[in-house]
Amino acid sequence: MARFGRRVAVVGVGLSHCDRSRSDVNKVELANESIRRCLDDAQLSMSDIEEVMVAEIDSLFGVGQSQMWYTDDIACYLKPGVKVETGGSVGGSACHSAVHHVAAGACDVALVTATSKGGGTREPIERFVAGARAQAAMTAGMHPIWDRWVFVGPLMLFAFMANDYLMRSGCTREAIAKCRVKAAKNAMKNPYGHLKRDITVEDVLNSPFIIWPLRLLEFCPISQGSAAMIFASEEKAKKITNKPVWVEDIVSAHSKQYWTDAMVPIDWGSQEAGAVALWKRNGITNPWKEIDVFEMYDPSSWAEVIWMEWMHLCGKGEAWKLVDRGATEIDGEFPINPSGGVVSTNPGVPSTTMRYVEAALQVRGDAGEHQVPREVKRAVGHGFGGTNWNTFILLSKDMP
Amino acid sequence: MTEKQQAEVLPIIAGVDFRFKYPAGVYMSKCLHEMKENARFLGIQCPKCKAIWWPPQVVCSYCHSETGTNWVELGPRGTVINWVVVHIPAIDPRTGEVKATQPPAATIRLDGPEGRGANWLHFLEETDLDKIKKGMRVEAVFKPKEEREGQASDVMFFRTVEE
Amino acid sequence: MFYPKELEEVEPIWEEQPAAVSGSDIAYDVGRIGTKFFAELRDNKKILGIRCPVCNLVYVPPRLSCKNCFTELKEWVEVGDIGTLLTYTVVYVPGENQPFGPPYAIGLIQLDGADTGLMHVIGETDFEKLSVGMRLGAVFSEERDGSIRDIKYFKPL
Amino acid sequence: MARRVAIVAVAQTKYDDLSQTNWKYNWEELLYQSVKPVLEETGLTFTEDGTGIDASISCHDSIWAGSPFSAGKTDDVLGTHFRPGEKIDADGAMGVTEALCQIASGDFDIVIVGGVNIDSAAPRNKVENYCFDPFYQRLMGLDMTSAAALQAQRYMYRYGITREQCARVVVKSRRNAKNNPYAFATEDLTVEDVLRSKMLAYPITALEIKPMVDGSCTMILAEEEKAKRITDKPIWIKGIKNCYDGYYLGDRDLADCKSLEVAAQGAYQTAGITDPRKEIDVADIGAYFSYHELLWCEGLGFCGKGEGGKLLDSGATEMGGEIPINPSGGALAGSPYTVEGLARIAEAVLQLRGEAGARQVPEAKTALAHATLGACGQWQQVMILGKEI
Repeated sequence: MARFGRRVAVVGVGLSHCDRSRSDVNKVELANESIRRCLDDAQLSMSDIEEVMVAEIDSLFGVGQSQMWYTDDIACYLKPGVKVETGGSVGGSACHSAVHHVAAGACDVALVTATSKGGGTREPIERFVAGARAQAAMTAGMHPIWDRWVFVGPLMLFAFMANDYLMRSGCTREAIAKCRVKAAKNAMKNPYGHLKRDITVEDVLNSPFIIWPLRLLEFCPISQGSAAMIFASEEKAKKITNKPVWVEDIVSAHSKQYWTDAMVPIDWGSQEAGAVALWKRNGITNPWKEIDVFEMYDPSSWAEVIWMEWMHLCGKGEAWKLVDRGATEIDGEFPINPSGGVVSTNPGVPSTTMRYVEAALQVRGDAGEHQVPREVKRAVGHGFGGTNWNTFILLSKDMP
Repeated sequence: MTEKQQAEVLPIIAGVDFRFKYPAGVYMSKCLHEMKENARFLGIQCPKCKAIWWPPQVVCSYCHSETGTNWVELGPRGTVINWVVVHIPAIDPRTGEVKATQPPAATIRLDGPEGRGANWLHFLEETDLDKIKKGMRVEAVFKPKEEREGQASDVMFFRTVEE
Repeated sequence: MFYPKELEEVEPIWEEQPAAVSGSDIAYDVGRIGTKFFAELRDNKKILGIRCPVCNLVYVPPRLSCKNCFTELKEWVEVGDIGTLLTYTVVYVPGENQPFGPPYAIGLIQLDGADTGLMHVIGETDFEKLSVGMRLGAVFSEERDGSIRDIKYFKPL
Repeated sequence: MARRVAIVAVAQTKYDDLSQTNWKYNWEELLYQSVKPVLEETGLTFTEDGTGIDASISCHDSIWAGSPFSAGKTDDVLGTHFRPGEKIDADGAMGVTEALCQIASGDFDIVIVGGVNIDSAAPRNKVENYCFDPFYQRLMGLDMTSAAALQAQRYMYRYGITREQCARVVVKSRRNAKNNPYAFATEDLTVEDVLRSKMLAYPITALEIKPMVDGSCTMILAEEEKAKRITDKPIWIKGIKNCYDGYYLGDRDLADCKSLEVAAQGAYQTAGITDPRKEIDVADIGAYFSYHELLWCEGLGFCGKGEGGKLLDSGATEMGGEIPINPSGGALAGSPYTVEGLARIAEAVLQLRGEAGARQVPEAKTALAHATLGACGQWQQVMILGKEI
């Protein structure tokens, strides 16, 4: 039985070119770039779009109530819309909103747009300072009195989780480095990837510590880019495309406000709660066998490995061994992030939308060079953001 | 259009410099006063699921019960559970100041009743990475009373103690 | 009193902090279209608009997309530096990013040849004499750095 | 919509200026003051097995809270820990739309929506300036008040609306607010008081803008069967639509409110309303500035274009008139940002439940709740609520 009152499908996707700086366009023009690609992909015109869901984090990206400025460039003029903000997972939350609106019958065709283009500074960017600034900006999201003064952004969170995993699982640093190299190899095949570096395990292990025990190459870059997706009702989807990607389920699981308490023992309960709900609700008993490709929001290679365990893809303490033997490579038993993941391309706001887009492309068989060499029937996209908020989407080739 | 014009892309400086007043709220205010006046950690324990909330908060995140006034004393000693060392210049978002170095940060389980929680992210006095171990016992070192401002930074760091 | 008495009676603690680290020094990329507009303003004191061939509208400031039909706009047109006041206000209170100290007048000016109004300051005027429909002309700044303030203000003609 | 959805409980705090108590409560403590009453009223708890509240929506504009991911502050009191959540970064009324769709889609049966803001903690004109694009409008020093002044001026010019008519809206709002225990600004005013108060941006004076207040509002929405079980006074959502206008103020004729017309027509169509002035018994509308009420009345189709002033003069919008507008006093009597639209919906629910006390509109069966956001009302939402299914 379908989960929703009406079936919903992905009928179009679009990504912008991503780079450290996209100074050739302003914020709204960058959003426009992926929307045009998305409309072309679905062969629709702006008048076919009935609602627009905007994903943004205003406090990080320099304009308040940014949905207002976006309006003209995102095909939203004289149309309804929704604006969400859930940190890095916001690009996923906006998709969930679109799915809900289409499934509810509020509209038949909904567009999701997610863009990241922050303000820069006039000063020349020294090594690390750009990153430190980004971390500080995100630290501003922590509790102003309790956490801000000691916290160094998500970087610190991932360093804590790395140390915890090192102590608990007996994993080797090589395994994590391999995971990073896998991401780099995949990103080279992805036309929309940002960091396309031919790196080796040694390069990763020799890169400097940013926060011990986390190394520079084990963490994601800062990118600017945008992503867009169109969701449609069953009837419309069948008219629009002969390759609809069906939304089987969406799940979100959020978490409490203080990170410091969640950090140790590293408690990834919301990853677990979300994933378990997704597996259970859809009768998936062994995700490792039943899911063909998994697009995970991996701000760090450590996250990818550790969350595999928390998402019940494998047993506790086993993930690094699986990664070590290449099981998550593009042609492995369980491909994770054939796109290169967030660790290669991280525009922040659209990062989750990109996971969903990549999952949809894999199901459609349209991922080109980074298409996994197997039949993809079911794919999962995952998003992470804010104070450990998680979103999941289960996409499938067959109509639910 | 000149060649120069064709190649250039302009930036516009148009930031807004705003400062907000962030309230601690009644629960955290009480806890901060207690730290300032009596150098004591006053956490709150969920009457239902026994989780300990540090800093204290109005509702238990786990079971959604009101925490009420079920105060419990925590610390001043605790156990190191996890730690990291920041190698990049960290910007203090409160001031915009760049801190070139900072001591190792650790998560410390404050002594107190059994229950989930009571962890605190704070600095360690010990800077030698080889000497920091999981399970290490530490104690909070407060600023002198007259310098305490009713902030989390009234505790300067945690010092290693032998037991 | 909503909370227990001992809490309601606690002396409140609050802290003032910046909301973001970047503060007032953020540089925003204008993009190619905006750059062309500002560069013409800076170098040649010309105000450019962009035409939508489908809707036959000239937009000032220029932009990438027509909001009505989503056509990608490419047709640049020069509009006049004289226009008609659509509406105005006089700002009496201090605020952020104000081009002049208060009181100062701002208005929407529909430049000759444009179909939209441009937001700008009205200078060299007696506030009492401002009226909707009056004609205004641009006064350019002597030092121009490629921003909307390269037009110093519009003055009544 | 695929399923019928009702609002089964609402609660608000008394809107007040927290700076007077040195910002006693933080966001979650302020929000909990309206969460607790709705939980107690309905007896619902946060459960995973479909017997209680299934999901939460937090409405929290991060620029007004001064930090990204600001909705995290409300996670605990809205029961979002390890559970489904969504964060709306706009007016709370959009959160109600979202809850409605979540329920109508069949994903959830019961959803809680909460909104909170501490306006007094934020530097208002700086935050508002930050809402404009950094190239063309922000550098003119614009804030929402000066933008509104441009609209007011254009509106007065096009339709001959007078400053006195605008001022009378404030006088009416404050008078109605006297009967609203949640309202903040309830003092008696005369038209002269309003016109003579400090000029902010001509023609808008200090008393013609929404006062700075803090508070929260929470409501629970449920699907048909459960709604009937939870309460004997469910209030049904009959129609809802929102709409964006174009961004640049210079692109719009500010004397019109196109997006409101579209939103209103959409909501009326779903609710089966053909003559809004006759069929709607009471309306609570989002008026941040005095002239808003007059202009929005036109957009909502309560009168013809340019007749907002005449409608007010006729007394039709007074308590006891043909279509009482803002019996709560509206935003001019004090509603925080982001809670603004939620508070309008809450008032409509109270009116339909017959729980509005001294400001009760007798026999109200159909109510309209309106919300707006952005410079000069760029975003508009209209919601029709009904007592009967």
